[in-house]
Amino acid sequence: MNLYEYEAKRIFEAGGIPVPPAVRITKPEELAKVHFGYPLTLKCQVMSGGRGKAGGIKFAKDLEEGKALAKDLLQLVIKGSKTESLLVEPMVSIAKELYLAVTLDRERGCPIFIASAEGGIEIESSHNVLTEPIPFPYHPYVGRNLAAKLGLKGAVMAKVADLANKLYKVFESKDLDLAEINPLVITKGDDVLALDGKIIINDDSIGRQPAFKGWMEAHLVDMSPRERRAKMTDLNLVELDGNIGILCNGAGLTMATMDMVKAFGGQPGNFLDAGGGSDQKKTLAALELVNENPAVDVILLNILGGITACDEVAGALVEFMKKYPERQMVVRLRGNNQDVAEKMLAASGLKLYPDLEEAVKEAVSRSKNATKKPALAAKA
Amino acid sequence: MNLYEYEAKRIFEAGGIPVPPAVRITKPEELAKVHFGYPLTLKCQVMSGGRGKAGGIKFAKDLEEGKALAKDLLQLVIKGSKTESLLVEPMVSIAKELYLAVTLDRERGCPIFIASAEGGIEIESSHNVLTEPIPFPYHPYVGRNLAAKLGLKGAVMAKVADLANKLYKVFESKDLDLAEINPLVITKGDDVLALDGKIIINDDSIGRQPAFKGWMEAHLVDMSPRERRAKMTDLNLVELDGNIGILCNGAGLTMATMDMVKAFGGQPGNFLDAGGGSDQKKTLAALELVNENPAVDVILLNILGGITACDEVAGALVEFMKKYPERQMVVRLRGNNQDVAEKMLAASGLKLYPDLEEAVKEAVSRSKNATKKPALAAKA
Amino acid sequence: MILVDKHTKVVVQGATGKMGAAHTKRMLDYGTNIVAGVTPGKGGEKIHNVPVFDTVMEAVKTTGATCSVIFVPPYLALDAGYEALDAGISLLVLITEGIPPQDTAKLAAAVKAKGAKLIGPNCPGIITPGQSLIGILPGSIFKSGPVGMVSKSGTLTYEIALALTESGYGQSTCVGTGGDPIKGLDYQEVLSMFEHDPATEVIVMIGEIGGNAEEEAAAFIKKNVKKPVIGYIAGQTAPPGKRMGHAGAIISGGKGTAESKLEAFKANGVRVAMTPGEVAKQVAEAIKQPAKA
Amino acid sequence: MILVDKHTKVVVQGATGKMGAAHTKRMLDYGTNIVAGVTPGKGGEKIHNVPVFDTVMEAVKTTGATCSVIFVPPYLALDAGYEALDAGISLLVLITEGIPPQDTAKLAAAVKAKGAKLIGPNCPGIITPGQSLIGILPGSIFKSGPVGMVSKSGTLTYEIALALTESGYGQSTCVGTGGDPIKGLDYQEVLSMFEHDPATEVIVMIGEIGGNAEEEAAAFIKKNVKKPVIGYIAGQTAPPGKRMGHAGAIISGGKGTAESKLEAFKANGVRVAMTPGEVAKQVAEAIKQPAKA
Repeated sequence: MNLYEYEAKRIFEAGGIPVPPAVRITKPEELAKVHFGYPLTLKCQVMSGGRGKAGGIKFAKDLEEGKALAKDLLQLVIKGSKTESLLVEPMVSIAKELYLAVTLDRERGCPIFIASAEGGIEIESSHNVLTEPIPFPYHPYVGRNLAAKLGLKGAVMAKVADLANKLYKVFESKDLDLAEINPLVITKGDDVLALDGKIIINDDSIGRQPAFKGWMEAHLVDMSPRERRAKMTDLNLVELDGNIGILCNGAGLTMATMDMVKAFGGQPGNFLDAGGGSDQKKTLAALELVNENPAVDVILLNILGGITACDEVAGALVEFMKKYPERQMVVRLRGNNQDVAEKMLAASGLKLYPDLEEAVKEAVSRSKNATKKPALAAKA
Repeated sequence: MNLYEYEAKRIFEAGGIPVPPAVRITKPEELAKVHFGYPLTLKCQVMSGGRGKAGGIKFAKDLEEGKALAKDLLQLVIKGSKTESLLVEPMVSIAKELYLAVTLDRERGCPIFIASAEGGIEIESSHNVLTEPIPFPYHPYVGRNLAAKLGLKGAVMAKVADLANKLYKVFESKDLDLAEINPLVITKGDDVLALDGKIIINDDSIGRQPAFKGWMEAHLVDMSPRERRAKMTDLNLVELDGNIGILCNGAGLTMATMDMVKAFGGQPGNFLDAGGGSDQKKTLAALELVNENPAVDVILLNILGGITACDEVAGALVEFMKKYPERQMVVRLRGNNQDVAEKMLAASGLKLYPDLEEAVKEAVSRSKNATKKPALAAKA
Repeated sequence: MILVDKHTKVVVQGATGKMGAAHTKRMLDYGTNIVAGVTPGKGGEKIHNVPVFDTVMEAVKTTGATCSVIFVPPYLALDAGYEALDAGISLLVLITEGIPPQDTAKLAAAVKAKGAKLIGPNCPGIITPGQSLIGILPGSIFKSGPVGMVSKSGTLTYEIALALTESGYGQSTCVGTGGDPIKGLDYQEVLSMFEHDPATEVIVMIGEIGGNAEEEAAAFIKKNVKKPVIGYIAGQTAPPGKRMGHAGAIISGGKGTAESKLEAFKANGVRVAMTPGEVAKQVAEAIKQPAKA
Repeated sequence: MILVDKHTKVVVQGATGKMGAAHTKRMLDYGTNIVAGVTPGKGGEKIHNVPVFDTVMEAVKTTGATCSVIFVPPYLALDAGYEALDAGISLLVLITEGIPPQDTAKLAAAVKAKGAKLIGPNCPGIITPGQSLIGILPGSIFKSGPVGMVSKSGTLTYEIALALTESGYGQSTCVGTGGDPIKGLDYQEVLSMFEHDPATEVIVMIGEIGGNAEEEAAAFIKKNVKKPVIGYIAGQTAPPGKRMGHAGAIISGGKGTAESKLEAFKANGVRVAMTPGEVAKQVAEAIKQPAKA
């Protein structure tokens, strides 16, 4: 779950990391409640990156200019993301900008600091990037080593070390995937300050992070309404632009099925991984989700039951087909309890394709013959 | 620092460990504010052990009996310790008593659980005592292993495991030397409950335990007023019953000097270790402390300066002798800056004994000749 | 075969839970040497006739188990893993999905420090066909033979194993390493074991988008693996920036694409299969002998 | 000699503090090979002409130091210890007094896991006379010779070393293990090193009341030490239940008495000295050769 800058900074602040004073506004008039002097920085609160280049950050020398800028900024859409609000901060006199982040490193299999003496830039394109593995249990000297490696000296070195230690504490205690400060600013008065912040909360950890419970739905801004609904019911849906609705159990198999559809000339309308062990109810919900997509002409259901029981899937299918008898379905159903499932489906007249390639070919072929959309009216 | 039972239980409770409801009273009338029914348990709050055997725990069937018992108990002195207050709790229906403690083990060099399926007894005299080393970082399974080794089963096993985990967290987070529950009670309803508790806070850690700051003085109840004063000024004083006041730097040397005084037929009036690195001011305070003891006839000062500088000690001596010119002093002063110290003391006419044995013999001999106390009147 | 055989003594952590109980039954039916279950507070009970202990320590002491398969809920998995490890278990098979990755990182580090092995989390487990099934794989799909399989994905592994089995090619051992970005055993370790396993003639390596484990494995293969390796990558048509089911399956910042992985395969002598069905054909070619029906 | 000699490269953690600076000077004057100081935020400065670094990592990288003597405040000592250890320091000499013992337990465990050595805390340090003084011992009292000394106490060690030196018996190495109940190196480890040290002919072991380390050491000596050992115990007349200066020096529950330790000495062939002065006499007898003036 991605957080907005203003949320990330609130969390940083609670963790003892210095951030500039700030006021969040959703209307230009609210600029009046700003309690620090001009010039001000106005920053669009959006999830997407590249905000600065897209004109999402402006400076105002007085209230009048501020209001005019705020009005424009609040309507700005950056890379498809609507501006949620503006974060208003005083302008900071910058002596130096750094980059500092904590994240999990896939290759090393542990958390790492990513740091650079060049901040305010895209870290991917930066040179002189340090990546330092973080030991467990954590010790404060790790922050000092990092600050020293960044070439910092004296009081600033100690302050950045302390800030790095606090950043890791936030990362660990809040179960983050990413805690990023970019830029981390050293002011002309030798203070350190998190001028911009990004936090990604690990989705699997929200259940043990009471502070973030209920935040998810409002933060899925880069998803379609259906994708969001799927996510909230623990289904993995990615909407695509074809007309074959793909529903499988297991991420790898779903991807492979999608790849094969494409390889055999079809166009996937979605990726839907119902996950392992889905029961009748969840499978039905998944079918409904695919069915709802008006672009979908054919549903390709591919289940290879390990942890998923075929009879549970068959139960969902029976229910679904009763409700939507005209829906084009290509079904492949193998694995645990396959025999029971086959018996359950025998009466429906639904043809089962034991071979994946045949099933995919059939779905592609039907998708091409679908000259018009089938009626979606439910029977019940 | 030893805590009273009621304090220990408050800390346990804050750590999620179940304790009985309780009210603390210092006057019999306060029994009226007890909010749970009779029969009640009344327990003397004293530092010393063996409270039960000494009659410090009584049961009252009604308010009237309770008041009469409270009056007596509040005046009870147990092994020299005055009763500070009474802790009043409802009587608990006990199915089983256990012993559970966390402490640091000198031999293993790590924290250990001490546990026994026989509680409510002196653990030193108990058989079937488990001692389990505690790994760092800590993991909850450690508590489960312990509960299983105690032979517990089912829900009780899980509850004791959970309690053990919480007890360790309290031990670690509060920097304790000992966290003891004796007895840990399993009620007839299969609840677990800390019926009596003991906590020793590590003295060296109080500086980082804001909750305990300022507690020390009120808790030094097993010390003489002078010992308490020494402790509060970071000096290690133990009062003894002889007439030679011993003052050294370093615990081992002070003990050795004390042993030698005794071996050569003298009687130590105190053990005072001024610690390593004491400056003039601290040394003077230490001298004053020894001087105050009316039983002391001779002061034996033995300094072997490593971290302690002899000139600092000499400075204190000059000041002290100006104030108390008639005080009998035997001084041995060797080590760092010895030459400077000797020059400083040359004018005073004080004889220095370079050899420890000679110094001790001289002090013993003078202590025997001291037929009456020297005048203690200060000059200044 | 590698890692497990019919002698491997297995304890099931979380054996009395819904999932744990169901799969304990399946594993027993397959013939796996399940010697104990562990559920705190249920010591002394039995599950499918297997004795249940309160702690792994007791289970190991009593049964001599060396492998644990873990079915506990995600937030209890780290503690369960530490428990197994400190009780002397040398192979941990962690099935649980949804474990916070920082927990996995801690467990993986502890496993490494102890010289033990961790498969998973979020994985189907491991099977040496005909001998031992440890996890949630559907046993009927597999049969004994010369193909060693290693895969990030569960159901995709079944798909490919099924194709192999139906083409007459059985498997020496199949290891599902799991779909999380942070995990225990990685490709290299498993590939190395297969390379040294006399029962394995051909290796099938199944990858997916996200990360660069496949690229690293390909470089490793060039250097260290003489046996033929067939590689397959799922997510060839996945859009960037979207998480494709697995926590680790995401193309971000232009990295972790199927193209990159397939190119690494080709550059390092790994034979590429573009569909699950093609894997069986490639295996047949690699073995260069008629498939046994 | 054991543990340190003139080649031992030493870094001083907390070198710019009051105590650190004073003892850096004294150690340098003694001839100790101090190669670096460490104080976070003071990197680039010099103290008594020794370069100061911000981190031990940098100090080790630049100077090749293998030993660190630590003067930081008590609540920072655990972190300083971990820092030294993870920077590759193999001998930590922890002078600081008043460290919470749970911190010491954690550090000692980490030191052990890394195969390094910890002397202290709350200790005077270590000296190999004429070669290297690491800590706060007064160098002038010691001289080179055949007596290995190991002690819990600082000033008492000086007292006895002085008596030895004045009687003509110099020391191979003196190790002050510290007066805390939880500590790094214990008697056994040091005794074992002296037993194998060609420069050591006689061993002096100085104990005090509290704990049972002396009893364990005595049993160890009987089994493992062939060289003569002279034992001394401080606190023979200490009252029970009172902490005698050192955190560890307390007789509690009837345990840790001087009697118990002295009996253990006698029962295990350790020669007992009842006063510091007697130690020198016992050493003379043990060496059975005229003392060199």
